[in-house]
Amino acid sequence: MKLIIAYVKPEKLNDVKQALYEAQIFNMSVTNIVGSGRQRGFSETYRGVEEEVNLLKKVRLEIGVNDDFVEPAKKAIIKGARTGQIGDGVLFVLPVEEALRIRTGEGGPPAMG
Amino acid sequence: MKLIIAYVKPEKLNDVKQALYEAQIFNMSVTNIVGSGRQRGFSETYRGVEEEVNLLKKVRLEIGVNDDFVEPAKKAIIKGARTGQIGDGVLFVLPVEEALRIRTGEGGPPAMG
Amino acid sequence: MKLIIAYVKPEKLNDVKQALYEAQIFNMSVTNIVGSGRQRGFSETYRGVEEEVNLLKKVRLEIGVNDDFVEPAKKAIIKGARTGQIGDGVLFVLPVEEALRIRTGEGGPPAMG
Amino acid sequence: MFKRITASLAGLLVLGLVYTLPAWAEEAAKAPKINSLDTIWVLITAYLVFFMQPGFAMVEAGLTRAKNACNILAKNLLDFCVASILFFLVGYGLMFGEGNSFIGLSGFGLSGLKSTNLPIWASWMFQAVFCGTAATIISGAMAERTKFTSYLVATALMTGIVYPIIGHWTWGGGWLSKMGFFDFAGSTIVHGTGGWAALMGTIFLGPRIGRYGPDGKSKVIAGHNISLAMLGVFILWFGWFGFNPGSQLAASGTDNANAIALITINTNLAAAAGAVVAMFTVWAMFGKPDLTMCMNGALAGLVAITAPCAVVSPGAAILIGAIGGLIVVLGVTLLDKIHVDDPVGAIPVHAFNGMWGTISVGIWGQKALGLANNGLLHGGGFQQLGIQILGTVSCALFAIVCMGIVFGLVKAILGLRVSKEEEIRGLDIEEHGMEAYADFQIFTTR
Amino acid sequence: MFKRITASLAGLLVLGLVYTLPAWAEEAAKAPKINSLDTIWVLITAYLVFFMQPGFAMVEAGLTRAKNACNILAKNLLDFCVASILFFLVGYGLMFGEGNSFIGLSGFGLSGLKSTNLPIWASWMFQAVFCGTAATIISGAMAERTKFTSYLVATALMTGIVYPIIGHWTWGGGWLSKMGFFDFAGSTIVHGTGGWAALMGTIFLGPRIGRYGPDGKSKVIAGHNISLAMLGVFILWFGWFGFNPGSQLAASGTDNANAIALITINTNLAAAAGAVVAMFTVWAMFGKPDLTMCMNGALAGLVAITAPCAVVSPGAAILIGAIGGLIVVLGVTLLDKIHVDDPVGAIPVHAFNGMWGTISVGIWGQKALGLANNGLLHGGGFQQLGIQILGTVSCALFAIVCMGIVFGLVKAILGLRVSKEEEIRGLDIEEHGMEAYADFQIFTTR
Amino acid sequence: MFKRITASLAGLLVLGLVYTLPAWAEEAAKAPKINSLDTIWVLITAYLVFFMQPGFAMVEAGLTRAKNACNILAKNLLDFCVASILFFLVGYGLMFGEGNSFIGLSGFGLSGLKSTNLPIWASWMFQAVFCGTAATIISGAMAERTKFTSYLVATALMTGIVYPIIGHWTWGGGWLSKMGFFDFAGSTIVHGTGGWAALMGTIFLGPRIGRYGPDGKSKVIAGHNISLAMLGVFILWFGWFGFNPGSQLAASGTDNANAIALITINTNLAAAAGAVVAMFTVWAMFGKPDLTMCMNGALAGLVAITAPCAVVSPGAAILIGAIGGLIVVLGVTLLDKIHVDDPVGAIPVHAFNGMWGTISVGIWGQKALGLANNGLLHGGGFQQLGIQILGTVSCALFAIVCMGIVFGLVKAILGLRVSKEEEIRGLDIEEHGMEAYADFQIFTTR
Ligand SMILES: Nc1ncnc2c1ncn2[C@@H]1O[C@H](COP(=O)(O)OP(=O)(O)O)[C@@H](O)[C@H]1O
Ligand SMILES: Nc1ncnc2c1ncn2[C@@H]1O[C@H](COP(=O)(O)OP(=O)(O)O)[C@@H](O)[C@H]1O
Ligand SMILES: Nc1ncnc2c1ncn2[C@@H]1O[C@H](COP(=O)(O)OP(=O)(O)O)[C@@H](O)[C@H]1O
Repeated sequence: MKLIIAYVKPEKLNDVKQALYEAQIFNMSVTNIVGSGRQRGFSETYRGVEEEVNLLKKVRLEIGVNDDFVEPAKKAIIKGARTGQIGDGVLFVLPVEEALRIRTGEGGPPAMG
Repeated sequence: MKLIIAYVKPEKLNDVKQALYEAQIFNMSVTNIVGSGRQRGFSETYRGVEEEVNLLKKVRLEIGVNDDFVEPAKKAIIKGARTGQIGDGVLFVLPVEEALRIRTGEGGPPAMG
Repeated sequence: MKLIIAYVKPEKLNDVKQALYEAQIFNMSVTNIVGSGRQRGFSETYRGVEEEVNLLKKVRLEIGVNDDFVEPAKKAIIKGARTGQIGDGVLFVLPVEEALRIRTGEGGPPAMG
Repeated sequence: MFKRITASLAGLLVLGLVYTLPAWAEEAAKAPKINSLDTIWVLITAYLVFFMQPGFAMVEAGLTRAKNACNILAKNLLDFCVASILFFLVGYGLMFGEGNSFIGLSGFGLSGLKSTNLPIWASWMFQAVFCGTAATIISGAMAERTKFTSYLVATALMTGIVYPIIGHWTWGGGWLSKMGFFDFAGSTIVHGTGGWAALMGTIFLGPRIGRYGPDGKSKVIAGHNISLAMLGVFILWFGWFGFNPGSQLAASGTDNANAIALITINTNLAAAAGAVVAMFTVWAMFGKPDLTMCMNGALAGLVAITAPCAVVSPGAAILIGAIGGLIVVLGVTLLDKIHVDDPVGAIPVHAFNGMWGTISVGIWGQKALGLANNGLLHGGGFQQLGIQILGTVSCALFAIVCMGIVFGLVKAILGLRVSKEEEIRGLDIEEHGMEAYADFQIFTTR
Repeated sequence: MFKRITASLAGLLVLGLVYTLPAWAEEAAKAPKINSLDTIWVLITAYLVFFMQPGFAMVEAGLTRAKNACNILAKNLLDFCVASILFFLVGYGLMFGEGNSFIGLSGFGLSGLKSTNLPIWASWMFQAVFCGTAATIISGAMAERTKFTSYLVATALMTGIVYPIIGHWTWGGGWLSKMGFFDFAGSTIVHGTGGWAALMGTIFLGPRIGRYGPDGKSKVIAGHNISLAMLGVFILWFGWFGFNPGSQLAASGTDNANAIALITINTNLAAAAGAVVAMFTVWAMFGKPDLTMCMNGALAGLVAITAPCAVVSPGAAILIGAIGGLIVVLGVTLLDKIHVDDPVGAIPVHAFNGMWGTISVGIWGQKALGLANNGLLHGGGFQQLGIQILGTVSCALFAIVCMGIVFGLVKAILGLRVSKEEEIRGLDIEEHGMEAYADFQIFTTR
Repeated sequence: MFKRITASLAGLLVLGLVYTLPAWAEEAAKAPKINSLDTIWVLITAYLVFFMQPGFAMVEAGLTRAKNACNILAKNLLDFCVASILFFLVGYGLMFGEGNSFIGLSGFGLSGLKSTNLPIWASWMFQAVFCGTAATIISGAMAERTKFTSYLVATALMTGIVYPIIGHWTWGGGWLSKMGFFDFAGSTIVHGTGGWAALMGTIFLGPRIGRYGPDGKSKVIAGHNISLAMLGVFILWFGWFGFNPGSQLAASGTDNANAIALITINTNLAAAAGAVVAMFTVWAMFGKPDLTMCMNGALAGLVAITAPCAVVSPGAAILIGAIGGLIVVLGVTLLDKIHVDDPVGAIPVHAFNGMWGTISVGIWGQKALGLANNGLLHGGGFQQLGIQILGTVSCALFAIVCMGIVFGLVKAILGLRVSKEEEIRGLDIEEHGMEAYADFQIFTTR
């Protein structure tokens, strides 16, 4: 059981979702975030004052998958999110010790069916 | 030391909080998320165009607990969040290698007092 | 490869960012959260009804770093976030099994350059 | 559902045509003593009163939750539209047509009604926006849990029948006017009727989920957009300069000029006093100057001065408004105690202060300003005061009974309240299939 | 870019001075039969029409995405400013100056124009806000993807040249007025012109990214602030009480008083009917009462009644508005089918209903109310109807052709549309370097 | 705190009563040459000026942060309420009562004041809303860090004493009017007073935390709701059609009709020019057309034309407004350089342009339009120009000194500024115990 965390461009969210669905992965959680990475920000001028905005809007996906789904998930995310331009983001795979479906209480792999 | 991540229905947040307090767990972090899982979404029609909304509003809890608190925490979350209907959500337990209280710098279990 | 999760006071975000930059750490993701911990909340009265607000606005940082960057990162966060007053927050270090830069597909440490 | 309504609507439109052609014919023909100055005064003030609609809409939307915003806005738009059409076809006739001292029975679709110093169309317009105001008051108190269709049906009955009858009693030359009951711009007739109807609706509905804990302790359900609510209050205040001064229904000549000027200053001072006193009251009672209570205070002052504005001095206006500000804060707290859940404070503002304002005529009213008898403090004794109390109480009772029946029937036939799930998810998605703030991240934990 | 514009602007200001000193001189001298009552009526209604600007701004901003809010607001502010100045220097002369039956050719900067029952300044003000309205209609349909400078240039050409010419044909004593074409307050002249220009702009632009899937299926791009949009609609309705009744351009005397009162009631009833019918239509077609469609319905009713408001009965007004409400819902669906992406429904509201309203004059218009001939249903046969159709079609064609050229040129020279990246990130950051809601967490996934 | 205030308030209300009964008595009795047309004109325009209150409220709230929205709204509501009551009890007497050429000393509570062509109540109402405007200007510049009670006390002193005295000098027949100083609708008297008071307040307060980095570099603190701010600007523009044309205080007769029409067109053109020039200026200086600067530009044009609107030609109005638009952008930048933190630009808009507008009377003013002497460009030489400069400078100095004392005292006794913690968390929670946008996820990292 793993937890995949991916940061992608907001406008790519739908493509990523699509790609994941095609890979038979339907369960995920999405958060609005701001992030800084290689991509440099943009500068706003407000009432004559200039400022460099270096935290850009991104979307964070969290996907808990059984070990055999890790590779397909990664592929799907890359397929959906990659533009080749700076700012595409990164993904992390974290170990999960236990998973539980609240409604049923069932645990372990099936939880993520 | 573990990090429990749970996704629950927004309207159940208060019950979960209550249940956690009763289990002597007072520290937590809560995030607004949208998620997709077993629960199917609803369809909006806006100006004659219909669309299936399949990312539903959920709440994400993050609770760092000492190992002996994991079971009570899980029980509390299930107690507070379960409605028995689809959409109740899931929880994950992740290993934490180190924990640190910023104010005091103290680490390890006590950090989560 | 580790993932550092830190919860800090919103108004300290800039200081933390500054401290991290000085430590040559430029990549991070930031989320708006509400949290409860040692710090007690405040009470609102709205139209004559009083209520205790115990989920306070905090900011959550997520930083994926190579193992040799963990210590500098922790130091930087503490340097930037500590006020010595209750509510300064906590940080967790989680193990990361794999990291991947979506744009290039390159994985492992370099991913976090 | 809508099928039936559409059908009836079609009929209604045809009628509209039938009715009004003759009506117009008569008009264009003769309209002797029409006064242009009076006409533009009444039309412009009618426009200002119309503008109170967005005022109510913004206050009600702002003081409720984001997930129900579209729904409350839709109610505010559609109830005015329905009221306009019904008041044209039926209401105006019941209110001002020839009839008995209880109800008017002619002039439907304005046919056969004569012009006065104003073209009949102008008189209708001014009365129509008043009717719309009475209707809109209800939506706020019943916000966040009422079925859209049920609400529309209830307001249709209220604006088509109940309000016109109450109006007829005083402004249509009915029994209250014969008694010398004085309600200049409608503290009782417009605001009271709306407010008491709102009370009945709220009782039939019950409180919103989560408003009162299992232990009965009240919980905060904060409004989602105080900026909009504040804007709404200012718009209402602005519109009230149409509501009260316009009710003089004339502007030409020294007396009318003096009257509308006095009414204007009284209206403004009462509102100001209401807001200030409400602020200090809530500050004293709960430790902080709650802005939403200050808003209610200004509105309370405005509602209170609506009946007496033409027959009291500015000093009295300050007092009447100030007491209104006190009443509204205590009223909100009282309703909360007895678990009547009125999200926007419509009942204390319109019902309680409508009554207070009407009664205050009997206290500070002045014969020299055109009242039948002097008020209590001007040595007129209790006569006018008695009439005022009788009048406002009878109107309140009639509104309570009629709307009780209306809401009872609607509840029985259509159901008044949305399901628990709809209420939790929000009426916007369930009833309208849309969200008010699609781009914003909203908390739905409440 | 702005350098060149600044330069021309400087020139323009000086001209402004030159032009108007003589102009004023003449004025102050003689202004015989000026009527004060008419003057304040026209000025106050002009103020109400001005207030329609924020109405449009709130509707257009509310029905589009948060990331483009500053941009659409800036367009609404600046197009009115540019229109005001150009209409003063050039437009008014082209529209009302001495000339031939196609165009006016004197009175630039108002120099040499005479006062009527109104001071020339008052006449200008009333016409200027109408011109501003025509301009502002476009921005909504072209929202979320149009370059700021290109938009300003296009509106400058439209308000400075195209609109005044069309206006001259009817209100300036041109060929259409000679034919007996009747467009009381501008269903065709103001709303039609704006609406058809909007259509051309939208076609030249193409739909927003993501509005239509690869499969051609339409996708929802929901507005970001329905509360603001609702406020905007109410403001527009309020402003329309200036737009239509003010167009009588007089208030003194029984006939004028009757007229403005009739116009007022017709305007209100048509709007109400439009909203109600639109609600039931969308309810029937798509299962839920979409609030944004109800809003469009009210506006449709208002646009439709703008031409006939003075010459039809209130019953007819209800029908005209009701049909308008139907047209707007069908229109929105139709445009969606043919992939014309009009985020706010400006084209169905202003173009389609502008045409419908103008034609309806030929159906329900009444000679007794001042129309040249009776309409079809009043036994006048097809004569007036024919003229109406001819007039509205010719104006539409002229607007389509001219604005087609304008947008074509602008596209060729400056480019009409922002880059894909700008559109995705939002025009606020790219074009104005700022965000509308800095403190709020916004979804940018759409 | 509030205990004491409540007490004094109680007294005040009783006084209100005492004062005005006689006052009214006199009135109702005789009011010879009252003119109805003038009365409705002044009342309606007074309503429009009142409506500027929400205009200011929306601009100030929109251009500051969400965490302080309730607080700024509360200040805008309450300062008007307090101003209304004090201006009734004290202010109007000091401004227009019999007295010396420095101050009026009778007519408190309006007792003993006579009607003119307007009922005394109408005159009061018109002046009261002007007083409210002057008060409200301050809150914007002092936003996001000023204690609520301290603010209320300061505005009470300003509206009760300082403003009426300055007003008396010119409009109350004081020494400046004797000198021939001309400030038609109050560029100096209303906007200057408010603007200079704002400057003092801002200086006494110091900048917001985080506005200037340790290195002294300015940081962006963006407004939280540009849509609301834009709405506010449009509302202000709309209200200005009451502010300037209403200041003619009459509408009957050809001359008045001409005057109010000329004032209207001048007001509109100056605002338009101000916005356009501000846009190009900021565009040239900082690379992008900052919408908030365009807004300030429109307001700058309006403030600038307020003094000369009745005595200059439309061409001159365009120039005056255009220069105003330039001044406001430079002014904002200048204040930023010297670290005077004015979140909404109130000082450049009202103080700088108030002065500019007053001076411009001496440049483009025309004797033929009723000015004492021709302005510089009309061959009148420097006389009027000199008087204008003297007048506006003396008023500015007086305002600066008085408000300096007021803010100094308030700071010493009550403290002007909230604590660092309150400021960081936001004034809404600390001062009012509530949030403006409970349902929205807000960034509090700034
Ligand atoms: N080490 C990291 N820890 C946390 N988030 C990161 C990290 N690296 C990148 N991100 C997230 O990914 C987003 C894109 O990263 P960026 O470096 O700009 O993309 P790219 O790698 O394609 O240049 C960042 O805005 C941030 O939100
Ligand atoms: N594998 C997963 N990874 C991440 N989030 C998940 C996962 N499964 C469920 N969730 C979260 O839990 C929420 C509820 O899941 P759902 O399957 O609808 O509940 P249930 O299991 O009761 O049917 C989802 O909306 C999503 O936010
Ligand atoms: N065990 C925990 N799990 C998750 N989040 C936590 C935990 N402890 C603290 N937090 C986060 O840190 C924030 C600050 O914690 P708090 O205890 O108030 O700080 P301090 O430790 O300085 O008193 C909390 O609001 C919460 O968001």
